[in-house]
Amino acid sequence: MTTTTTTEDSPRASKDPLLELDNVSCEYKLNGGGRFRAVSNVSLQLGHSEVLGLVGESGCGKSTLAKLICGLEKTAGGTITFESHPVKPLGLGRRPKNLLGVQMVFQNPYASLNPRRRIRDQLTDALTLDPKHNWTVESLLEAVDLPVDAAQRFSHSFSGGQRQRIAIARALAAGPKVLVGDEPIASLDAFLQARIARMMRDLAIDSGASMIFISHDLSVVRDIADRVAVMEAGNIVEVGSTEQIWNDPQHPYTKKLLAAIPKVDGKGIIPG
Amino acid sequence: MSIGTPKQPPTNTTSASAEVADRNPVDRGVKRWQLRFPKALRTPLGFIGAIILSIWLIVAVFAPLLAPFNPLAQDFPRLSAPGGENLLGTDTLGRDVLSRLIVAARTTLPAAVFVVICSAVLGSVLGAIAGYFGRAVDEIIMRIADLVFAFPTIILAMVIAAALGPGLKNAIIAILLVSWPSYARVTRSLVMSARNSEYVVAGRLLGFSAGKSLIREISPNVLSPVVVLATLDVGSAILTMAGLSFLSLGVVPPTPDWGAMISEGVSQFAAWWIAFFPGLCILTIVMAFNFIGDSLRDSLDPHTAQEVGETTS
Amino acid sequence: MSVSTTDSSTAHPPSSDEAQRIKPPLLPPLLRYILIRIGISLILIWGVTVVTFLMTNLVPTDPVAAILGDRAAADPEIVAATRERLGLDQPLIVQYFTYLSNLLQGDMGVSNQTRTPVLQSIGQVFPASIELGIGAILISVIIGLLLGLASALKQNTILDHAIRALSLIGISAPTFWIAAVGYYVFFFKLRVVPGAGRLDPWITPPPRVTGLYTVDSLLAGQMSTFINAFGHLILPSCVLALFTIGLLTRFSRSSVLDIIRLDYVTAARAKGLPARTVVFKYIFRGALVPIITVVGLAFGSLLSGAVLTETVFAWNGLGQYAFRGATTLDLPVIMGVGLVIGIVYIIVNFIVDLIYGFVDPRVRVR
Amino acid sequence: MSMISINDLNLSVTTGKVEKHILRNVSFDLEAGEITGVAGASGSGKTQTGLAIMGLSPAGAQLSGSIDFDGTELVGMPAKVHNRLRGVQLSMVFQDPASAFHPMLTIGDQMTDHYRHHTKASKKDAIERAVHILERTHVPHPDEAIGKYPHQFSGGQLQRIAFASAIICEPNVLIADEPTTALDVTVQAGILRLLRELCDDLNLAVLLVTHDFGVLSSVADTIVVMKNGLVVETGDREPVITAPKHEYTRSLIESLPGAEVSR
Repeated sequence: MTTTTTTEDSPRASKDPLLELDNVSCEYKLNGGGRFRAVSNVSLQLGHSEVLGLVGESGCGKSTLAKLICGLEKTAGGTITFESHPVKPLGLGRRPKNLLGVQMVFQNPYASLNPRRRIRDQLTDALTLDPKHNWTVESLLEAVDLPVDAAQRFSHSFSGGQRQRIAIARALAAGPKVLVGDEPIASLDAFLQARIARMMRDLAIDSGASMIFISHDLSVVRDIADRVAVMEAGNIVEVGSTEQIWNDPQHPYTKKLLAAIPKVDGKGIIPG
Repeated sequence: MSIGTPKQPPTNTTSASAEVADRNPVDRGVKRWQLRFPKALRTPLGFIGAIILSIWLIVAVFAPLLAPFNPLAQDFPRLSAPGGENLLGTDTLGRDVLSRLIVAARTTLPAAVFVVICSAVLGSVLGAIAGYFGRAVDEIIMRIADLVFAFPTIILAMVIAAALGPGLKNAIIAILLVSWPSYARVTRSLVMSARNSEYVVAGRLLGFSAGKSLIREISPNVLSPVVVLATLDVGSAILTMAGLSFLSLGVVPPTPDWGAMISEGVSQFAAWWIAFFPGLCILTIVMAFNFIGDSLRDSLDPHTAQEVGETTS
Repeated sequence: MSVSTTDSSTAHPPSSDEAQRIKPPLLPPLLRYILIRIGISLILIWGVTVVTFLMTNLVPTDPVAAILGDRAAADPEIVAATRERLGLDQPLIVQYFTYLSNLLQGDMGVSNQTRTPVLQSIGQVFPASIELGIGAILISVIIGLLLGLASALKQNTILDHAIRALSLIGISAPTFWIAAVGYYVFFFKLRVVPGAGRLDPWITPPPRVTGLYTVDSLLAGQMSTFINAFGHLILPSCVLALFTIGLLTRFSRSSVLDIIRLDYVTAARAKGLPARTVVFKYIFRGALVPIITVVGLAFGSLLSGAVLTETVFAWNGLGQYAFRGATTLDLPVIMGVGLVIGIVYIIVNFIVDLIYGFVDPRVRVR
Repeated sequence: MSMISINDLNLSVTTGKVEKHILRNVSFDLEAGEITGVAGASGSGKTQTGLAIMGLSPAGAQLSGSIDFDGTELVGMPAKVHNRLRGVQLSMVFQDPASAFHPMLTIGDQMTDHYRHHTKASKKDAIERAVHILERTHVPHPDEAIGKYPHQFSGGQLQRIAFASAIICEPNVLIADEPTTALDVTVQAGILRLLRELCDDLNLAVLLVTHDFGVLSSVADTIVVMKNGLVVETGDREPVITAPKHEYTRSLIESLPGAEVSR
C-alpha cells in the first residue's frame, strides 16, 4: 500500500490537490420545519492516485459530503474545487464538461441500474464520455469479473454484488479522475464487501484515478485506503494516513470507533 | 463482441456466475412485470373483462348492421314492453330501445377512449414537467390540479358543461378538464421518485441534461402505471359522461345516449325497460374496463408479484 | 434545482452531541401542521370562487339574454340597462371583486327560473343532503372497511376474489341507475321500503332545529316521525353508499395488505398475541391512517352521487336542486351548488387532515 | 438435554408449480445459557430456521422433520398451541428495530400487551414490570420511555426495548435475527454485551442469526454455518473461526478483512 507517514497532508495532496473542499457546509430542511446542519465547515483534499477513506456512523453527514462533491447538493457555505474548477450544483442543464471527471458509485445496487435498459446501453452512455477510449463494453465487464454476455441483459437478472460491479464498470467507463463510492458495499453480504471494495480500489488506481471511499466499516477502509478521514456529527474530527489512524488514533471518537470493531479471532471478546 | 452486434433477447438466470440467484423482491416485480404485462389478462377477472370489452367493440363497430331498426324513427307503438318485434321494448316516443342502445355504443365508447387518451397525455406531460423541473412550474401546475381536486369530479364537470352548454363536444371538454389532474399527480410522483433514484442520478452525472434523462431514463419506467390508470379511467369517463347526459348536459337529443335514456326512463316506472337496459350497458362496459385495469394493476404491483418466502433470509 | 433528495432521515432523534446541528422549528409541530392545513384550505376556497366566477363569465351564451328572455333581449336599450345593472360593463377583475364581496355578504345571485335567491334555496335543501350523506358515509365506512379487511386477511381465497369482483362491480354501476333499479325493486315491486321523499306525504315534518328530520323528530320526541324519516333514509343512503363501499373496500384491502407484511406485524405475532389483537390493534390501526384520507375523498363521490340520485327518490336536497338547475340550464343555481359543494368538500378534507394529524403520533409529537 | 433440538428439518415453499427447498435436513441444538450463532450468506435459510422455531414460516410452507422444544414437538403443532408458546417461552428480536414497533402505539403498550395477555396481569402491574425490565436492559429513564412512541428513540435504544419486550415473560428461548445489522458499530457492541448478559443471567437458549463473523466471534458459543439451506459446519466458536473444516466456511472467513485463519 502506498502510504506516507506524515499526518494531515500527504505531500502529494497538498502540492496540487485534485479535489479540494474548503470550509464546506450543508443544511437540510427538516420535515416538520427547522433545519439540520448535515455538514459543517469541512475541509479536505484529495491528491492524485490516492484512495481516501471517509468513515463515520449513520447520520454523520458522509453521504451528504459525497453528494456535495458531485454537485448533487447545494452548499450552505465554502467551496469545492475539482482540478481548479469550482463544483457548482447540478441544475437542469448538462453537467459541465470539466466536472465529468467526478463519478459516483451508489449504495443501493438495486436502484443504481435502469431496469428498462440493457446493460450495454447503460455502459455505452458512459463510454462516450471518455475521450481516451480506454475501455470497451467487453473489457469493462471483464474488468469487473462478469461474463461478456451480461451486456445483452437487463439488470433484473443480476444479484446485488453483480449489479454493484456493473455500476462500478459504468462509473469507470466515463474515465473519471475522482471516483466517489457512497457506501458502495453497505448493502452487500459481509463476505462480498471486502472483495468489491478491493476491486474498486484496484480499478480506480490502475486507471489513474483517485477514489473517495465512504463507509461505516473501518476494517474494510483500512484494507484499501491510503488516508482516512473520520467524520462525526457533520465535522471531520481526524484525518491521517491509514496506518496512523489505525495504530495511533488521536481523537477520542476515532478511538471509540476502532474499539467497537469486533475482531474475528474466535476469542469471544465483546469489543468496546 | 462489438457494440454493433445485433441484440438478443435477455437471457435469464443461467449465467456463468456462481453467485446466489437474485432474491430482491422489488427486482422480482420488475422482472415479472415485463414478462407478464401481456399475460396480465389471464386472471379470471381480466379474462371476463376482455371478453365483455371485445363484445362491445364488435357492437360499436358493426352497430349499423346489428341495430334492427332506425334508432331515431318513431315507428312503433309507444312504451311497448320487451319481447315481440321490439326485443327490448320501445320508449316514450315509440323508438326501438335495442337499436338505440346499440347505436349509442358508437358515441360513448370512442368518446370515452378519446377523452381518456387526451387527458392521459395532457396530464402526464404536465405531471412529468412538474415533477422533473420542480419549483415554479411545479407549483403552478399542481396548484391548478389541487383546485380541480377541490371539487368532486361530476360537480366540476357539471359546472363546466353547464357553462359551455349541452352537447357531446362540451361534455368531452368538461371531462378532459376534470380528469387530467389525476394523471398529473401520479406521473409527477413517479417522476419525482425516479428523478432521485440512483440510476437517474448516475445518468445526470454522466452528463445527461434534465430533458434527456426525463425522456430516455425516466419515461419508460413511468409509462406502465399511467397505462393502468388510463384503463381504469375509461370506466369513470363513461360514468361521468352518463352522469352529464342524465343531467341533460351531455349528448343532445334525439341522438341516442345511455345516460339520457336512463334520465328519460326514471320517471316511467311502469316502463322499467327504458331505464334498465341502458344502465346495464353502462355497467357492463365500465365493469369490463375496471376488471382489465385491475388485472393490469395487479400484475404491476410488486406485492402481488412477490412470492412467499422471497422476502426472508 | 438539486437533483437528489434531502433524505436526511428524521426517524430518530439526534443524540445529545447532534442536538446542536438542528435549528429548531419556530412552531410546535402540530400547530405548524394545523396552520399549514388552514392556509391551504383557505387558498383552495378562494380558488373555488375564482372557478365558479370564471365559469359564469365564460359562458358563450349571453347571460343577459338568458335572464331577459328572447323578446326583451331584442331591445338594445333594455339590454344595455341590464348590463349596467349587472355590472357586466365593468372589467372582469372588478366584476370578480363585486362577485366576491356579494358572496361574502351571502349573495349568490338569483335563480333564473324561480327568481328565489340561490343561497336561501340552498340553505333550505342542504340539511336533507347532509342527512343522506351522513347515512351513506356511515354505511360505506363500516361495510367498506370490514369487507376490505376480510378480503385482505383472506387474500387469494374465494372470499377475497368474490369481494374484489363485487367491489369492482360496485364502482362500475351508474349511481342514478342503481337508484332507479333499487326504487323499482324495493318500493314498486316488493314494497319493503317507503316511497319517495323524506317523509310520507301525510306526515308533517318535525319542527326545524338542525334540518335533519331524524334528529329533529327525536329532539321533538316524535317517535313515529323518526321511524318514518329513518325508513325513508334507508334505501337512498344504501344506494348512495354502494359506490363508496366499493371504493373503500378496494382501498382498505390494499392498505391492509401493505401493512400485513411489515415487520411490526410479524413482531406482534411473535409475541403470541391472539389473532384478533394482531388484526385490530396492529394491522387495522396501521392501515387506518391512509384509509382516513380516502374517507374524505369518498365524501366527494357521495356528494356527486347525491346530485345524480336525489331526483330519483324525490329527495328534496341539494342534488335535486342542482338537477333542476342543470336540466333548465339555470346558471346561478349550478354555480351556487358547485361553489357550496366545493367548499363543503374542502372543509371535509381539512377535517380529515386534522384527524390524521391527531391520530398519527409522528405528526403530533417529536 | 438441549433446550431445542432440531433434527432433519426441511422447509419448502410451493408457488404455482415450482417447489422451492429453503431448508434441507437441518440439524443442530440450542442449549440453555448458550448463544448458538447461525451464519450464512443471504438466502442460506438462516432466518427461516429461526422463524420455523417460532412457528412463523411463510404461508404455504411445508415443514417436515423435528424441532424438539424441551420435550415438545413444534413441527406440526396446531397454530393455536404454538401461539401460546410464542412470547411466553419462545421469543424473538428482529433486524430493524425501527420497523419492528408499531409507530402509533406507545412503548409501554407494545411491551405489555402480550405480557398481560399471557399472565392476566393488571395494567398497573404490567407497566411496573415493564419499567423494571427496561432498567434491566439499560434503557435510560424507563418510566418516561413507557409513555413515548417508537420514533422518539434511537435505533440502539429501540433494540434494547425490543430485547426488554422479548424477555418480559421470562422465555426459555430467544431468537435474535440479525439484531445488530441495522445499527452503528459503536452501538452494536452495547447490544452484544446486553445479549450475552441476558443469556447468562436468564439461562436463555439464544439463536443468533447473522452474516457477520465479527459478531459471532464476540458472543457465540457454538457456530452453525449454512449454505443454500444446508448446514455445512457446526462446532465451537474458536475452532470454527480459527480452523474451519469446511471449505465454504474458510472462504467466508478469509473474505473478511482482518480475519486470522490458521492453515
